[in-house]
Amino acid sequence: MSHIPLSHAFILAGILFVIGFIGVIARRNTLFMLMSLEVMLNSVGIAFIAAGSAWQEADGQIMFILILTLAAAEVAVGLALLIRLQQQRQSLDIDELSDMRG
Amino acid sequence: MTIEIPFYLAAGIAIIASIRVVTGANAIHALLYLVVSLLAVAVCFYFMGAPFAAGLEVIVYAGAILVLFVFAVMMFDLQGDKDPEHYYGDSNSGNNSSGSSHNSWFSRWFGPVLLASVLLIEVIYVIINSSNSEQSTSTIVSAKQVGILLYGPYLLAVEIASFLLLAGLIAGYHFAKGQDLPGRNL
Amino acid sequence: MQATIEATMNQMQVLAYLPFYPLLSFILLVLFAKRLSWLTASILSVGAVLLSALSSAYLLQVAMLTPNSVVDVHLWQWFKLGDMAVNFAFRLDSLSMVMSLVVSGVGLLIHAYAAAYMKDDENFSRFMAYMNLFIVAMLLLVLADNLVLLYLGWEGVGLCSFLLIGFWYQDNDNAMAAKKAFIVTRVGDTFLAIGLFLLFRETGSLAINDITALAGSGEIANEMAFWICLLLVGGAVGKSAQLPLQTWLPDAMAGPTPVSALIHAATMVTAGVYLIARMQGVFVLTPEVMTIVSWIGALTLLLAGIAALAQSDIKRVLAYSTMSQIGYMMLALGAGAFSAGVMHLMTHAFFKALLFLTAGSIILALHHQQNIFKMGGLFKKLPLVSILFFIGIAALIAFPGTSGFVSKEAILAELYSSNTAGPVFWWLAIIGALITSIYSFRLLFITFFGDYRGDVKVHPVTDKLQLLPLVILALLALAGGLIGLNLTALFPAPPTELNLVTGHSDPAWLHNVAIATPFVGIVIAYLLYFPKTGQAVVGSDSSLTKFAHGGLGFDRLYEWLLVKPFVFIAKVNRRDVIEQLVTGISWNVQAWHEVLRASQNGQLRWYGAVIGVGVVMLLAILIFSGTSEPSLQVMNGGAQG
Amino acid sequence: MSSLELFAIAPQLILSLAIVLQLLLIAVKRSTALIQYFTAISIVIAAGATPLVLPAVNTQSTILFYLDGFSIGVNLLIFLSAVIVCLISGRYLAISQEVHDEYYVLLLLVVLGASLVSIANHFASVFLGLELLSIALIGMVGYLRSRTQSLEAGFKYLILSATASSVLLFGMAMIYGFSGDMHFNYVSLSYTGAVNEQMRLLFSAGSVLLIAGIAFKLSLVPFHFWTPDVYQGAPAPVSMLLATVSKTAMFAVLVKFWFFAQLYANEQLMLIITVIAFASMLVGNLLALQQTNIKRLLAYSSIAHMGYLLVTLKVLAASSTQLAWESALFYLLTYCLANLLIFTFICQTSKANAGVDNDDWQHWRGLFWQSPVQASALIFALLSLAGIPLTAGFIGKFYLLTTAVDNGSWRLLASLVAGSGIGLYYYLRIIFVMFANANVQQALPLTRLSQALIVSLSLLILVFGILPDIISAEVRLFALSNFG
Repeated sequence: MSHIPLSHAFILAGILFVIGFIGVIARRNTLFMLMSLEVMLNSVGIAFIAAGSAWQEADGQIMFILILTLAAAEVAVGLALLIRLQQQRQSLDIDELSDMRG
Repeated sequence: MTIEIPFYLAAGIAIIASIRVVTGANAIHALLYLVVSLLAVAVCFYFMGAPFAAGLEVIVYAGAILVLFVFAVMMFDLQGDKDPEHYYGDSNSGNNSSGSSHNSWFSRWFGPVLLASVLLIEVIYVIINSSNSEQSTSTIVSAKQVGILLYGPYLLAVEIASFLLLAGLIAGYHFAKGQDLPGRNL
Repeated sequence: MQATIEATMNQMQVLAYLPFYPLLSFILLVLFAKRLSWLTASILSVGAVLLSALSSAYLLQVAMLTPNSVVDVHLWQWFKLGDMAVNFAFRLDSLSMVMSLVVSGVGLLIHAYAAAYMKDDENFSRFMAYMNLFIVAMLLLVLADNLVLLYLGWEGVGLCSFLLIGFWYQDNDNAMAAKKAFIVTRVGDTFLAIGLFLLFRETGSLAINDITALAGSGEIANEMAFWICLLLVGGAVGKSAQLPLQTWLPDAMAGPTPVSALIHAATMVTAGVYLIARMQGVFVLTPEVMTIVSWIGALTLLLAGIAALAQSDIKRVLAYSTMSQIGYMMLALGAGAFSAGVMHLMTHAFFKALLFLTAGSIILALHHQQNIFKMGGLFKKLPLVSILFFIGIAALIAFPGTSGFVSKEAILAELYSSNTAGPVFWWLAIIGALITSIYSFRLLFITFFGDYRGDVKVHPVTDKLQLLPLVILALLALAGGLIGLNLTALFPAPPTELNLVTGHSDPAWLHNVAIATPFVGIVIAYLLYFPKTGQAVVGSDSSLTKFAHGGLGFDRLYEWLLVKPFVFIAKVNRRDVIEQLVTGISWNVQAWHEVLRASQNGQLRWYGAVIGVGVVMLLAILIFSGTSEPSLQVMNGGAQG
Repeated sequence: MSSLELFAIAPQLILSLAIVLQLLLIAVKRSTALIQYFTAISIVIAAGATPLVLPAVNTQSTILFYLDGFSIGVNLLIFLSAVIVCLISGRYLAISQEVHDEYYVLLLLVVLGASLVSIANHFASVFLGLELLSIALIGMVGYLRSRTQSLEAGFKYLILSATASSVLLFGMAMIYGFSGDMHFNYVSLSYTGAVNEQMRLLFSAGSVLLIAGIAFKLSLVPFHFWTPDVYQGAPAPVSMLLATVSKTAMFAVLVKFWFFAQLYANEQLMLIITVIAFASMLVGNLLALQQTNIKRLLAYSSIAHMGYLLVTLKVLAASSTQLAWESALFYLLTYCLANLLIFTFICQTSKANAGVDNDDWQHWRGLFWQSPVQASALIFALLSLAGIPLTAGFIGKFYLLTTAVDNGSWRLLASLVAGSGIGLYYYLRIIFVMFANANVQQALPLTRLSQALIVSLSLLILVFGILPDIISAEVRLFALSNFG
């Protein structure tokens, strides 16, 4: 197979991670925040796979599978919350979601 | 040398697709870009010697999780807000944020992007500085190895993962089920 | 060290129960607050303190028979950390004996007075409960066998003081003043806590006895002793209202008068003096800190005295006077005259309690009028109370024959020849004494002579329960100096190499000057302040100028060199420079609070961004601190097998 | 797996079984009271399994878990808090007719996650336990889904905690990439072994990210922003859970990672911890200063308390870890007791069907004169949080201070003392209000159960304050056994 340096894989993960992070803090639409979170989680998966391959171990892939589980659970809860929010406030704008402060 | 080119190509696609996800205006389009990004990442996995993970990425992530996403968005019309502020370019026209309107796009993205770039620079600095080794992702870790490990030492992790899914299921069910009116028995 | 004579079981039992009578009474009062009549509540609270006082008296009487006896009683092991056990244990030696007598004895009289004074208050039981709790905390403070228990008492008295100052607060009135008082004393407590832990680190123990022994045997490094003592002084300064943490005391006068008498004159504020006296074994190791203590004492006694000159509220005059007298005690401690300092602590408790309580009676008789310019001519209207007040004033200015004379002379006698003090301090103390008698007699003349200037009718004071404690206190103020304190065993002469006493031999005129000073002060005060008939009694500026003009020949010079600056200092100090500073601190805390509160804006995106900022900053710390070296030695040293 | 390994995770197995049984129970009969008692009893049984666990101390159970004395202590604390939350929830939720079976399933899932995380010493188990804890907690935070605040809090918690989890995972990946191992004990070996001098930075950076993720859950500055909003918005029993179970478990993770991976020997990380601790003490206390909402106030004060706890992380030599663990455990205990007590009171005076909880402490005006027992209990709890002597909090703080002195962390010591100074101010304000003279508008009836809970908790606080040795002997035993 190929010889992709570990650092390159990590940098790819870092870039995707940062893109996801931008999405979380810049988007006002909650749906896009959830998608950005998926991008972040996925990037972490890349990092684990890369590390696992570098050490020639399956542990990295196992962590990836576990992250996949988390992503599924999180999407389920997140979407359900979104539906409820949408029904309650007729809006997905996160900036309107600031009743509590101070 | 040439054999690594597909990896970088896929990585580039993943990055571009992810950017489109984050900056997208239409939720469905953004989700499709997310699928593209995940598929590209799956290619990367393959080239990093993890074919099993690549398969899972396609089947479970792109196949199941994102379908759930699309399903929810379309079924509950989560595109939601009809007002233009949530669309690309968007923004400020918002009722409460009253910045000058023409540079709003800039002001909206400038802060987060700046912050994130600093973060990225730091991360890359750390990674570059710490790898002089010839460590590379060269060997293939087969599905069999993964399976042996998963149902061996990591057995309990699998069990806990099932509880994690149960938690997601129950929490999701609770949020999504009908209105809780005081006094009404469900 | 001292010869410990085996204490009898009997004494130990008496000592073990001593602080717990008021505690029991406190619990009962709180539990049945609403259901107790005035009489039951009074009997309960005063009776409990009476039991404590009787116990102290019994212990004193036994101790008289066997000099230098020490009674130790170990109640239970409080907790254990590592190999250090902190016990709930009391230790009664002559110093704590004096203190517990003052606390329970003067406390008893003030309790009795308070029972009469607060009779009509709707929360009478609650008030007496707090007072009892205060006595408990104070007794724990003075009887503590170790510094943790002492700290418990220290915090306890602070808490009770806070509760009692706030007793008459209608909702948010004076909230800012309370906050200030609170913050200032906390600053001191913080120093104390850190000091205690440093001490613990140095000696590995917190038992007072061990620490004194270890300090005596040179176990504590001098460098460390310096910091420890400085921190302890910080704690003492906060509690005893000395420079620069003095500003809370005048504000504390917002509480009911018995509180001012008990807490802010007789007992709690002397806790700082007690602490230094208790830790003298460590203090003698660091003459530098002793000198600092002397300076603090001397400056406080002068500044507070000057401030007292400009006050118009009778309780505030007394509050500044308290500060100034505690300044004397500090000065004594700094000069190494521990015994004299403690002596003055005791006599001061007598006469200052007397002064506050009589002031309280006057205030009550005048329907809560506290402004001395609205008083005047009270001697004719309230003769008995006035005479009692005069006795207090006489003791305050160290009039020969009073208890104050004995103790203040004892201090002055040791200042001149002390190495950590010296002639300069002696002169400062003399000037202080002069100012003391000026402001005392200013107060006296304006309040009791001339014509009555108030607009309300004066009630005669007839309540026996109010008067009896006053009379007893007056007797103590007169004759308290005869109580011989034998503290020499406790404060042994410091090691000769430290050489606290220098060759300054006392000049022959020394004592005469000291004795004469109060009289000079009286004369000056008479010239300045005695109300002439048909002349309005007003503030101080004009009278002072008159003094400069009429009294002496070189008026101009005095005017510019002394009077103007003096008046200026008096004025400035009245507004309290440091007070501004403290207000500044609390304003700052407030401002930061507002800034941080604004950051909690409820915006999710902002919260998320801050997580990013946090990660960026932490990584930046890592990267920029990492360039030096990732020291391998530390790793290997730290790694365990 | 040997039987010893199974014994080591006995409480967790019991909890898992209980969750499965719960689901069966729901299928058979839906009754809120039934499932509530079932949940409480299962947690008690899990706690009761401790004697089974004791012989298995210092056992590695598969690669994922390692049981030591500290974990047993933390687990007991988690179970204690969870039982009280479970008992208290009954009345709080009893208002609406809905059958609250999801609530109790989620509660058990939270407890399972917390107890798993506290015995974890592998990245996979830490991550899974933590996510189980978080996902179930999200469900509980937003549980009152018709309440706008509850839903808002739930969503905020979801987004922020997922972000923090990603950061934590990224840190784990970096450490894994550096060390090739995800086991706490081994990750540092490659560090000390100097496999690769330059890779160290990656290791440190990974640790920083991991600590940041944990710090989020512990609401340490600057990751503390969610805390007040979520505490306020969540139903009161859930805030109680967040304040006690979640914090305790996460601190256990931090402690175990920190000491097993021997991060205390890394000066840079120590510097970072010092900065975080310092900022937390300061910011937490300053924010609480004028807060009138008791739930937010407790949130802010928890920021400060977690900052105080970080003091135990600075250890000069491996030999003093025992005292550090002992201190951390005791402080957590005192912190939990006080929080449980105050939240019990809040829960009992609030109702799930109201728009918000009864969380303005100005409503406690004159409480002392109306019900002295409750007010005294609250006062003990507040004094304990403030660290006044004769309450458990003082002994806890004394432990922390002693640890700080032993390890020469003077700056932390000074800020701890100063922070507690500021802290005392806002705790005393509440006590003042309770003493104030005002007729409380309405009586605050408490059930006999919560009366009993409040009284026994306040007695515990006092007993640990006056006679802490009765417990600390046990604590010492646990702590002793950890580095066996």
